[in-house]
Amino acid sequence: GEESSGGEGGKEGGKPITLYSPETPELSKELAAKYEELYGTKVNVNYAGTNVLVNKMMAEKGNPQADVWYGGGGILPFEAAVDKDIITSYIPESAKDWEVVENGIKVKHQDGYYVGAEMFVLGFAYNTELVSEEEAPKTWEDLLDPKWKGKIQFPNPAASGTATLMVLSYMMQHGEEVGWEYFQKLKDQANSIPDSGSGPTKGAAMGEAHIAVGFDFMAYEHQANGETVDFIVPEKTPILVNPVTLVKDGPNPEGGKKFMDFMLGKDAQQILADWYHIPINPEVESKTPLSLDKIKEHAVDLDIDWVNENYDRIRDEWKTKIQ
Amino acid sequence: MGSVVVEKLTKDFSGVTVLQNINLDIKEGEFFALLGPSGCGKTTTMRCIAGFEKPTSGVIRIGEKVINGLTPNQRNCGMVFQSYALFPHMNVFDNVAYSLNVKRLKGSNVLKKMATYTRMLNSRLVKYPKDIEKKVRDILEYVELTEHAKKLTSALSGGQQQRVALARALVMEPEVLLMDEPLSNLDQKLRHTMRNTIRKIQQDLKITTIFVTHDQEEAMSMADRVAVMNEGEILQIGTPTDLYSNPRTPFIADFVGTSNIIPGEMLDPEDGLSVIQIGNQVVKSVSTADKKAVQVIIRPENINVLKEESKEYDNSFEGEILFATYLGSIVRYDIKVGDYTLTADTTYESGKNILKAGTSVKLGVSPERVLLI
Amino acid sequence: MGSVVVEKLTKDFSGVTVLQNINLDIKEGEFFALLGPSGCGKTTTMRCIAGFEKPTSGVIRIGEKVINGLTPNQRNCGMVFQSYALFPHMNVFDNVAYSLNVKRLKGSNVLKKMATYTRMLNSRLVKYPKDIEKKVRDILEYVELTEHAKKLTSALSGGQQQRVALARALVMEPEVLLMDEPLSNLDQKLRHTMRNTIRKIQQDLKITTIFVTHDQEEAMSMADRVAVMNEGEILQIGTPTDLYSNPRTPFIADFVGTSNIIPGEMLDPEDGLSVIQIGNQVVKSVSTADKKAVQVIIRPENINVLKEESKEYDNSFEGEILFATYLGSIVRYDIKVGDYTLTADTTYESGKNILKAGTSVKLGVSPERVLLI
Amino acid sequence: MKWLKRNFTGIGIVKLVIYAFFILFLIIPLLSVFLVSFTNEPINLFGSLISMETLQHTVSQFTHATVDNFKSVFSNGTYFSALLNSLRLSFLVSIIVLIVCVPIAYGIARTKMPFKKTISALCTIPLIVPTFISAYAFIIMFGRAGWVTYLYNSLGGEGFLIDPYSFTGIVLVQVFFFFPYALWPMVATFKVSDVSLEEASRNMGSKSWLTFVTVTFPLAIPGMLSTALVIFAVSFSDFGTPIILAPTDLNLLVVEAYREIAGFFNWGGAAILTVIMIAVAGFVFWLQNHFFKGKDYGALSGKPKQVKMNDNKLLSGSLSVFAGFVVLVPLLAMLTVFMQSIATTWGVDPLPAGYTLNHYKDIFTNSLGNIQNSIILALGALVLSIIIATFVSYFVVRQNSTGLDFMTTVPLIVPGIAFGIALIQTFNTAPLQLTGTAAILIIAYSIRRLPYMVRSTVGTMKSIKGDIEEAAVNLGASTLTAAVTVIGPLMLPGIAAGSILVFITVIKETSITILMAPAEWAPMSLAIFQNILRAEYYSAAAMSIVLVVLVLVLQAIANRFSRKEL
Ligand SMILES: Nc1ncnc2c1ncn2[C@@H]1O[C@H](COP(=O)(O)OP(=O)(O)OP(=O)(O)O)[C@@H](O)[C@H]1O
Ligand SMILES: Nc1ncnc2c1ncn2[C@@H]1O[C@H](COP(=O)(O)OP(=O)(O)OP(=O)(O)O)[C@@H](O)[C@H]1O
Ligand SMILES: [Fe+3]
Ligand SMILES: [Mg+2]
Ligand SMILES: [Mg+2]
Repeated sequence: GEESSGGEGGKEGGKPITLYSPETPELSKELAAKYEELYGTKVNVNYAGTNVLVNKMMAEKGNPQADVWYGGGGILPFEAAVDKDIITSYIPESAKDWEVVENGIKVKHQDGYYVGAEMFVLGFAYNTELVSEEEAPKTWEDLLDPKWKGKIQFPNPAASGTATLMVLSYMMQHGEEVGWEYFQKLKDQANSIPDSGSGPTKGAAMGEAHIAVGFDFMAYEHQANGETVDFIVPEKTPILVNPVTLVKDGPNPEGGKKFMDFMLGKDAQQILADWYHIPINPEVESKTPLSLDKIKEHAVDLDIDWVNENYDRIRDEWKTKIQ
Repeated sequence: MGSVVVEKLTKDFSGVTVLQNINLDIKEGEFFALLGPSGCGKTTTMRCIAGFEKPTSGVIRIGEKVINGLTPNQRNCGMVFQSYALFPHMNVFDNVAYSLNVKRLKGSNVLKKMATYTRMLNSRLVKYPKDIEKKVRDILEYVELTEHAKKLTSALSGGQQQRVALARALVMEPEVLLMDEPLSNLDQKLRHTMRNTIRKIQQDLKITTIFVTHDQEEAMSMADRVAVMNEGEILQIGTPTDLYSNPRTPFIADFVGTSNIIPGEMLDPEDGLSVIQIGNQVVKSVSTADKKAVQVIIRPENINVLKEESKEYDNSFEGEILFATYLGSIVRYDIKVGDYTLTADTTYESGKNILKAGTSVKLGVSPERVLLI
Repeated sequence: MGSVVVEKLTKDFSGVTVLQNINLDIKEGEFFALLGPSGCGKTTTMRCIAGFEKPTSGVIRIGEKVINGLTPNQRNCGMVFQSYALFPHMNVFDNVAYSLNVKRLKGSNVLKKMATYTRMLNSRLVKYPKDIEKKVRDILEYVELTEHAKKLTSALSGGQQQRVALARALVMEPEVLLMDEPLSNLDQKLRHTMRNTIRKIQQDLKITTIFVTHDQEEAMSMADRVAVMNEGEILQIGTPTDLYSNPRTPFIADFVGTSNIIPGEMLDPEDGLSVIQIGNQVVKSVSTADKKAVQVIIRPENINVLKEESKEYDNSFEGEILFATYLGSIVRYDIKVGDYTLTADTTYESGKNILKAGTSVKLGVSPERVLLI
Repeated sequence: MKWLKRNFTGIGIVKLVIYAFFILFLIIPLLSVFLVSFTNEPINLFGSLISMETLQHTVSQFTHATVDNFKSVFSNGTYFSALLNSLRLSFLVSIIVLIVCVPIAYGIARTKMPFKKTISALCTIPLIVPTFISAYAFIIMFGRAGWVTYLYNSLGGEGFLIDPYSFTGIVLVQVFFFFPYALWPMVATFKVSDVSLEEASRNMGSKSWLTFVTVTFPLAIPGMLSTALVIFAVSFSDFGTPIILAPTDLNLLVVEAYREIAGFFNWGGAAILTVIMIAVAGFVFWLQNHFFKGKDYGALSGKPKQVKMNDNKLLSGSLSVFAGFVVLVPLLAMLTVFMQSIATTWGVDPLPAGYTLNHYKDIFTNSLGNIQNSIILALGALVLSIIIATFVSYFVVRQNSTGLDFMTTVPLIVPGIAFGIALIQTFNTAPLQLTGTAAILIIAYSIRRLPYMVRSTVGTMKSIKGDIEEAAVNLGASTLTAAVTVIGPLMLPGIAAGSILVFITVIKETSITILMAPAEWAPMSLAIFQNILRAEYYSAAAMSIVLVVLVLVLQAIANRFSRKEL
């Protein structure tokens, strides 16, 4: 090991920080560059899918390589990571006084294992060449309208955390029996149920689907690239924070903490906003039509404990119940 | 029908001429041998006839038909390959039955065709019909391989493999049969049996046969006519006795059986016999030549090795044994006569001693046995 | 050093016994021939000595050393394979130089090793050292392949390929040289040259040599001793003359040169000669046997075909020509005598007619030429 | 003692080294993942060897081991149907691929087919494209808004020409994009066959096609089956295609395994599924060995024969047309990918909305280092696999080392992510801390892609008769020298075929790369993956095109080089 050598960090230069991030590589790179510019410490970014990164951290448990982990399409992987014993608690100063749940949205872990850096809204992306804004569905029930038959894509709950979230939140609100009925119908509406969370939105952009279930930023990023997609926030829908956290026994914990502080600061939040994410810091303005204020009344109350308890069961039942 | 005519055949391999102006006229049902030193182009000639090499120029006809343009399978030439070319994925029986299977594919009904295909791919799935079975069995018996019928060819000895190759070509009863040293790996006993077998089948079916052998005894005993080749050219074509008695060049004389070849000079004839000066001796011969510088050719078996002078022979020399080689039924002596070394063969008689090197002997040769070229 | 001793060698192939209790004791520098019909186990014996087949039981020694456990490359046995086994990716020169390259790999320094390796992979990259170059050139000249040195082996004729195989084994000057029908694809002229070449190299280097041939003339003329095999067993070992004159069994008599073998019954001796009843005739012989039912063996060349009765011979029969075969220097007759068909060889004299089938002849055989087994 | 003596020859040592290599880098890591299926937690095997603490931890992990995972997997009916679906898919794909490849391989190896060079070059392209890119390209062509569908509909067709989101769709993508895995080894097999056998058949009256069916083809069967195994495994373990194209009612085993591990971090379940997959591979492997035991025909004999090209115009012409048709689909897909790479966006319309070269500019400003890394890593893996594969096929064919044969086949079927995790888990700590080095990356690549090479070289090796090697040994060469100087060069066609496969698949490898590539060694495939990750399909497409061009250029260089040398 190389733990013995190296400084305390924080000063000019200092021991480099390793960031694991599944978010857009360019975005993560920008964050790292900004940090280096401000504090002079090098930040090594490792990107891969959330799943890969979590698996990697699990495999590295004997000798962890990462200090900070940012992002994962919402809090679910982080909740799981607490059980896997690969992350540890740290809450930056600026988030010390946050409630655990604000406006029905869990913004940090009760024991401080993670803290939200931005907001994700689960909603509908639609291809603007195929669907007008008026026609577009406004509620989850609208998706069952026969006119969308064969024109919808949503991610596969047997594979994607985003999709499991959709299923769980619906069940929490309407009960399981109604829920299974709903999803059986929804499944019959779909023309494809890809494994990846971003797949459906991509499908809508390509014209393969009229309507796709996905997070807000996916649609807005495509839109910024010039694709003909837009996003609808359903009437009641799950809204989640995308957290940042400290890796357990990382090589440079001090650096990691400082980086987390930085993530909630204005500089980092501005970068997130520039990438069409909804910043958690209200002082920073979003680039998308959405902002914390505008979306909070859409949020359904999510009982994260219930989610954690029932996650595996619902997923397994999905595989058997939905044909 | 089955005559083979080769006209002005020439073959180059990337610029090097391997065959030059080959002309053959092989009659229907004839047994024709190609004889020549290693690398002279025998195999290449055969391969041109069989259609595996494209002649650089020249015409090949079977019967009346020019076959230059035909593919090998349209020529109906059976061939025994010098390298055997046995199918390693088939057992002996299947190898031999191959051509019979192929024949069965022609014109028969679809069901039969399917069955034959399947059999060719895996003979355990579809049985052989009686007639094929019988034919193959018979030919295997001829070549003494009955007990090896079910073996893969890789589990056979060299000679056994060669016999499979032979059987495979014989069983197809082709119009023209080409055999490239088909007996080279067999022992003498088996060679004799095989020669008879081949001869018998060939005569029964009147197959025009071209045969390459390195063994002039074989060529002499089997062939109706023999062509002697050297360096891509045909030197002489004739019946065996013809070639043996009247070789056109010393090369042929030497190649068709061992010969003593000595340059000499013609003197005036005496008593109707030619007289030739060799060194400081003279030799008489019944044959004549119309030039002065001649080659005198005497076969080893025509030199009689005697203990004492004999009046019986018109030609008589003194010599000294240099070396004796025991060849089974004969003993071959190298004998120094004047400046030359002659080879003489004598019948070996068990009990009698072989003459030791250094022994002085008398040699007698009758003028009928002295050839001039 | 170089003697080869084989004791109680047995070899099975998946249960089938191919060699049975083979015992050989080959002296250092001896030239030893294995003779036997196709499939009798000659190649297998060789392969056991070379180390390519594991004997089922038995001991093999070279010099004093038991070599059963050694890998083939530790045995220093050169081998000419019946299948040639040329390296198809190398040209003639590289094929022949292979063993010299390998030798160079041993003990030399790393740089040299690297160079040699590279040369073995691609001889155009690293030049041959002078000594290897010379050795290979010399041996190629011996086998008359100098002009083909740069050809790929696939561009050679069958006989040329065989000569490459021969050169490749000779050049390594091994302790023991194993040759499996090394001359079978060569014409008679070349065979003679090659025999002398092999003999010369073998005697110069005193290489113990084991030689398989299908040609008893070859075995007889080259070998110091010959072993006759049949069906996986050794029947007799002896010098060539020994085998020819005193074959232990009719099989051997027949195999080592053609023989007439006739069953007969011993009568009482007369004038110190054995008398044997065959059908309604009697034959006299100088040899004796201590049983009643005997095999009478007469070589074809010892049967004299006469136009008229001759007092010269103690044994004299009447016969009728059935068939005549012209074999170059001799004419072979199949002759009907009583119930038997005998084979007789006579020297062919050009000009004289070959006797026609149906001709009545007298046969004379001297008692010294009649063998009893 | 005797054993030591027997094996302590040059070749014996090589064999030991190869065994050690596989045990260390394949068996132990996989074993440790398998153990996870009982403990549900990562295990540190090597660490336990040097540290008491780790050892105690490991022991306590084992005391808490359960078989719950097994119970839940085997009681879950979906896995059984997933297994059946996977088998159905792989068998179908293998058979179609064999049928498609035989004529093309024969055409390339043995005829003077027109456009041979072009077709050969085009036949490597499908391999270079990452599966998800090809699957997306397929959607862009045949999807609802695809241009082929558009053409088809404007010609009066209804709905899809081919439904990409179906079993058929998956089969087609796999066939058209995986066939080169079988093609190149098959070409090698045809190249070394003995022509005089075909001549013998022709001579006995067979037409050329009959000769092909009854002689050429059966002789190539051992080599062909060896490669069919590759196709089977590649199809069986491919998840890129089904994850994008599989209809919801079609569950496949790999996809399930991938979901277990990637979606739910359920190593236990994934480990069991991996074991099942290995068992299936083992069964197919056994099947192949069982039916073709002792059928190594050794066509290339010690009586050398020249390979002659078939110049029958009709035959080579139609082969050329057929091959052209087969490469047409991947070619159009590539064209689609190319269009995508120069598109600003590409939505519902049959053509992109606008055109730009910015994606390429990005690559050349940002990713040149990645290209360089890719080449170095791939070359490293290539050299390692050539060396190992040559010896492995030698041991397999000449010494009947079935164990080694199977061991080198296993990586085909182990999902990349599972193998990557296994390696990290095993080599993340002292005494063998190798993660984060280029070395382990190269080793991982080699092991993972070695099977392609081994299958190909085993096929070629089987057609070389034993007498040639015996002659070398008889001339004094050690088995090792004989293997290097005689067998090696004769296997060149097989090695060349394997090299194409190894090099290309290493260059496009992602699953291990993502897990194990250290930042300073990040290769091209990682960059493509990241682009996909950020939904930058257009850049990913551009990168794929760059990759294709790169491989084609390298291949052309290699061809020229080898033609001069050999
Ligand atoms: N691998 C094998 N499996 C089974 N039988 C075999 C195998 N190799 C050889 N045989 C058999 O063993 C016997 C002896 O073979 P061997 O090659 O030694 O004969 P040979 O005396 O060299 O004959 P030839 O003069 O024809 O070359 C033959 O009958 C052959 O069929
Ligand atoms: N493909 C080829 N390329 C170049 N030269 C060749 C090729 N094939 C044969 N030759 C040469 O052509 C000549 C004649 O070869 P061919 O095989 O016809 O000889 P052969 O008379 O059958 O000899 P053998 O009795 O030794 O079999 C030889 O010198 C040989 O080296
Ligand atoms: Fe002979
Ligand atoms: Mg020849
Ligand atoms: Mg033999």
